[in-house]
Amino acid sequence: MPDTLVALYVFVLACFIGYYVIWGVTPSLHTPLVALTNAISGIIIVGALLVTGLDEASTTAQIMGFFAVLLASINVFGGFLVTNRMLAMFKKKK
Amino acid sequence: MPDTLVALYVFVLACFIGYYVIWGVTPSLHTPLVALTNAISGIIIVGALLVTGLDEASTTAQIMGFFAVLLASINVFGGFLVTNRMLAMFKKKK
Amino acid sequence: MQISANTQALAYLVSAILFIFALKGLTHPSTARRGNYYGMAGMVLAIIATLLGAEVQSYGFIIAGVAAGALIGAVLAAKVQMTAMPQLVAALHSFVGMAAVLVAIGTYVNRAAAGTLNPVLMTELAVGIVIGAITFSGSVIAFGKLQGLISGKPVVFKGQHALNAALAVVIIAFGAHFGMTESVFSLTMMTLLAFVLGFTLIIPIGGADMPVIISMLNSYSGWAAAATGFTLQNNLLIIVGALVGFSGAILSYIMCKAMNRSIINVVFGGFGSDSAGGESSAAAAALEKGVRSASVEDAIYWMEDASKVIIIPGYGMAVAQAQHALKEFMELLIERGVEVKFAIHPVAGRMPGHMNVLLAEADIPYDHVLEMDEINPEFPTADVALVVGANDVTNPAAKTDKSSPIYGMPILDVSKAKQIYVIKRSMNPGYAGVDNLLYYQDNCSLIFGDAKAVCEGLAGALKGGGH
Amino acid sequence: MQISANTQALAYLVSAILFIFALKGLTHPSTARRGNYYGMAGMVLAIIATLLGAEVQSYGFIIAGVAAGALIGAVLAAKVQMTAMPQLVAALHSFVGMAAVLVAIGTYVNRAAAGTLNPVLMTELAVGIVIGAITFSGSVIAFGKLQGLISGKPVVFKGQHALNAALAVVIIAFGAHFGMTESVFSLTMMTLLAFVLGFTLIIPIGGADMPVIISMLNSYSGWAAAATGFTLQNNLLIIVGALVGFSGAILSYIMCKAMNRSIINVVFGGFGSDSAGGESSAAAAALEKGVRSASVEDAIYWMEDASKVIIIPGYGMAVAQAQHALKEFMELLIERGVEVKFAIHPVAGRMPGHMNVLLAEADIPYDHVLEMDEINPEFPTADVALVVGANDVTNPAAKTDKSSPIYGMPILDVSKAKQIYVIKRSMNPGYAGVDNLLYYQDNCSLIFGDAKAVCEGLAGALKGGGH
Ligand SMILES: NC(=O)c1ccc[n+]([C@@H]2O[C@H](COP(=O)([O-])OP(=O)(O)OC[C@H]3O[C@@H](n4cnc5c(N)ncnc54)[C@H](OP(=O)(O)O)[C@@H]3O)[C@@H](O)[C@H]2O)c1
Ligand SMILES: NC(=O)c1ccc[n+]([C@@H]2O[C@H](COP(=O)([O-])OP(=O)(O)OC[C@H]3O[C@@H](n4cnc5c(N)ncnc54)[C@H](OP(=O)(O)O)[C@@H]3O)[C@@H](O)[C@H]2O)c1
Repeated sequence: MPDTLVALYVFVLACFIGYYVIWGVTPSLHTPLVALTNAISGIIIVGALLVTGLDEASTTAQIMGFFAVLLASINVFGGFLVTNRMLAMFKKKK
Repeated sequence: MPDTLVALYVFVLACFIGYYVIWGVTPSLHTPLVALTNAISGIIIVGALLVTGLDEASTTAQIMGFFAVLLASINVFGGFLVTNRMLAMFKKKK
Repeated sequence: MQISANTQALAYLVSAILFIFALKGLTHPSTARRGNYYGMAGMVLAIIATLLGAEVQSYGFIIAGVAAGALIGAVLAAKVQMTAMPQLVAALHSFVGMAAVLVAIGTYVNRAAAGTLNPVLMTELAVGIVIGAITFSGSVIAFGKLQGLISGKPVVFKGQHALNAALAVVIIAFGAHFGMTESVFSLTMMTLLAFVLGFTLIIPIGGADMPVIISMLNSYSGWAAAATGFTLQNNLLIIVGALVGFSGAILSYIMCKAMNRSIINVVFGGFGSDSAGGESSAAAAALEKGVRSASVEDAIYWMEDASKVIIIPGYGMAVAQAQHALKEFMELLIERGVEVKFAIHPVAGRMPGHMNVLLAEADIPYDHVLEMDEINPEFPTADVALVVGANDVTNPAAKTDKSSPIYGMPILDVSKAKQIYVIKRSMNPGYAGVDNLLYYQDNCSLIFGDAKAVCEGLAGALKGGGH
Repeated sequence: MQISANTQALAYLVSAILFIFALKGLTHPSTARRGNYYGMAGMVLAIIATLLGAEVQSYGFIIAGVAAGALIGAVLAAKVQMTAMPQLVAALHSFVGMAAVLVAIGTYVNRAAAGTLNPVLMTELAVGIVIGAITFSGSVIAFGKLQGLISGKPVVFKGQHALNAALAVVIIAFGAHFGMTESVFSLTMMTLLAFVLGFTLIIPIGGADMPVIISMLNSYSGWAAAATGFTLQNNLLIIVGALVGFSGAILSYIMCKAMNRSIINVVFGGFGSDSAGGESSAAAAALEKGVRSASVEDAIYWMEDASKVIIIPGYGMAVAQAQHALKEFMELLIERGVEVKFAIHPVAGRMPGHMNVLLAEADIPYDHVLEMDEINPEFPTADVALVVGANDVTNPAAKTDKSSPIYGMPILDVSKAKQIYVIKRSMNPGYAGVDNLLYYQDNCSLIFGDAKAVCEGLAGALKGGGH
């Protein structure tokens, strides 16, 4: 299969998983959910690394890549840490 | 990506979907579920068609293919029809 | 007309989506039939896309196979009794298993002729063949036990686990040899021994445990299809295989959980065999044990003016085919202003959802039929709980008696109803073979007799005008 | 060390699985933290696998970027107030959007230099840039409105829909031209106009509607990531993008459903702007309208000996930061043997799950906190329902008054409690701007004042010894 078709398969299947996994989240954790999705959407950092790390990349590309890495890292670190902070507050009755 | 890796991606993602979609089935329809999965596992017919339909297939392969097509078709027709028969019985209060 | 490989892959994707929607339809009875149609559409699309692809060039055998299969399948589907569903399911599983074996070997033959074999492919082929063969012979045995062709007793013999382990090792060895050398001899041996292994794995298991086994085999048939998908690089087969594989696995899990047993225990346990009961001295035996027995009239006396009656059907209702009589009785009660509900335990009967299908067959609306978690809080408010051929699923020992084999299994809280009537033929125990503590409660009485006969009696007495 | 493309693809698959488990962890508070750790593991794995791949050869900019980003992110996460979560989320969305734009343009620059552009790639790039740019500027506006940098009022002007439609058409035209000709001018114009479109789409929407918009932008940021995945042939990005995309979409859907509005209405409606309330003549206005007002002592009198009190927090509790005082009050009640539960409406507050986070922050155990469907059957058995700064979510007009704008929205059945006390500052309406019929019920009294002050008063009165 050509790569674009593969990507389409993966995309469609992932959509189903997204649908189910998100509906499964308990409403009381919807705010942490938003923060966690923020964190994992920082996965765009992978793209940023590929752009920046290319040996032959022009300076333009590298500077763009640098900013992309920066922004995505803020998401990654900010997102996971704030989620953790929030979740640590949820406690059961002792 | 090589085809086997693609297959692995598809398989893993499909497993998640299977997990969610099956847990979503209401317990009162577990018997129809069994019948329906019987029907759709008849999808093996696709493999049977590929074996049988090959122009250069030897007679051995074709005869094997013929039986595979036969068995898979029984699943497909038997499965869907019996599921339909069962589901038609489930009625709401009038 | 011929379609390109890309168009075909797209069609397969749409077909996979349709299958997912088919299963999703079973989320609720109101969408279930639509789901089934999605499934049919997915299948038609997949078959057409395959036939129009470049690989399929000769149609003679295909047309013959499909025509014959369609005929057999349609007849089976139309004729099968609802109570014989477990057998049908077992038979269909065996077909998938055999088809997977045939496809894998056929693929091997074709690829060998074309000279396009490779180690990865051969490994996948071997896996597909072994899973398919075990599914086939295992399902055949399950079918035989359920249909009564083979004794339902667990056939336990010494060293059987050692034998199975040895077989598995030898199969893997032949498979590896085949993978490395393309040896047709190894291929044949591997296949034959896999058939044998399916047989030796399933034959020791008692008939009553067959539902769990069938689900397990259902799961295997899915993995067999997925393995075939890997060999043919066909993503549709992989997706469907995974769906089916999970379906079987989850159903087995649910059953084991509801019986409070592990799957290992089921597969290696040699547990329970259906025991045939005799009514003869039932009442006498009951008296001896200090159990109350009651007549149809006694029961009617309590039910005709009750405000709420909960009916608990079980395996006995299925055996006696009492659901139609029960439905008539239910309608007579409702006419008299009694609120009637059905309480379904997840493993009542011998198949998941068994009771629901039988009640649906008798035209009992599904909104009268409640699952365990929904109905349990209602028992304390029920005037009468009428148990129709159910036993284990009502046994309070599961909650109170730590030494009971069913301790820990979730049960229906029947014991909390104000008055309890149990219809069964004898003092024989149910599937789990343990005494039911419910019967020794002060407010519980047994009505001895065949479930169908008693239910007809109940309906007749109500129609007769009551008291 | 360098890993092959296949190893990398395998690592990405594992990483995707970890992300799925991360989200699955949020099924229950007890597994949620573990889920977050799975997410972190997935991210670390993905980053390592990328760095070890053949494509990444130069590390200077990367190290600088990650270090700076890590610092900024960590500080933000540690400093942000729980009440400022919506702003933080909006800011983070904008970063994803911008990163997606930068990655897409950077990819274009690299590929153009290497001469490996093709029409499919260019189309994907264009889609990624447009979605990313809209996400960026839209999120910036949302941030501004929430942070109070821009007026929260809906900025509605004539012809705005026509303007947006025109912009969209022009963007598509430039995108198509870019796809066909590689024109850098078209690329630039397309990108700039997409930034403008994000701005004109979001600026008309009122501050109070921002939560829905934020979720929508969350969804966009996911699709932007997925689009980037298509351009880079990176399946991990595609999978994560789809997960995030669905998360945002489903949350928007849930909010709209719970408000009984359509997403179209939210995006094009110019609905509700937060109105600032004044306490001044509250009691007088209440009297005029025939509404009872009560003192803290009155309320304590009913609550101190109650057997069950249900507390309904709303937006007012969040604004007043009353959750800590409320927790103290709850503990005092529990000490006196009162059963206390919290009832959470899905859209209480201004963010899904808003109330839960605030109550958790105040150390209120989550098993005291019930969702609408669980708690609604309990209101008739509650002696007192204490409404703390909630309004719309308790309004019985949603059930009874067909002409009300909130008709059809599911509500908390507060009106069925025996005695009802509502804490708010004035007779001003809530978010939806409609009068609350609850306040006119005989058994309902309003306690005017800031939620925090009143809750502290309640706790103080109880500690003071009661009556
Ligand atoms: N549903 C599943 O998926 C599944 C799968 C595997 C195992 N199981 C097991 O099956 C059991 C199901 O529980 P259950 O309560 O439904 O059944 P049960 O415990 O097996 O009891 C069935 C009862 O029906 C009575 N009975 C049999 N034939 C009858 C007839 N013709 N008329 C009237 N009564 C009749 C039997 O007593 P007499 O002989 O005295 O009449 C027996 O007490 C559980 O132990 C469960 O673990 C279920
Ligand atoms: N949660 C979400 O995701 C979300 C998203 C979008 C929209 N919404 C909407 O937001 C609304 C939420 O309902 P709600 O009942 O929580 O809030 P609400 O209907 O907006 O009412 C809030 C109440 O709190 C009072 N209040 C404000 N500040 C206060 C303070 N400092 N002390 C005491 N009381 C104070 C206000 O009255 P005074 O001014 O008189 O004090 C008002 O009556 C719904 O209409 C929902 O559709 C929610």
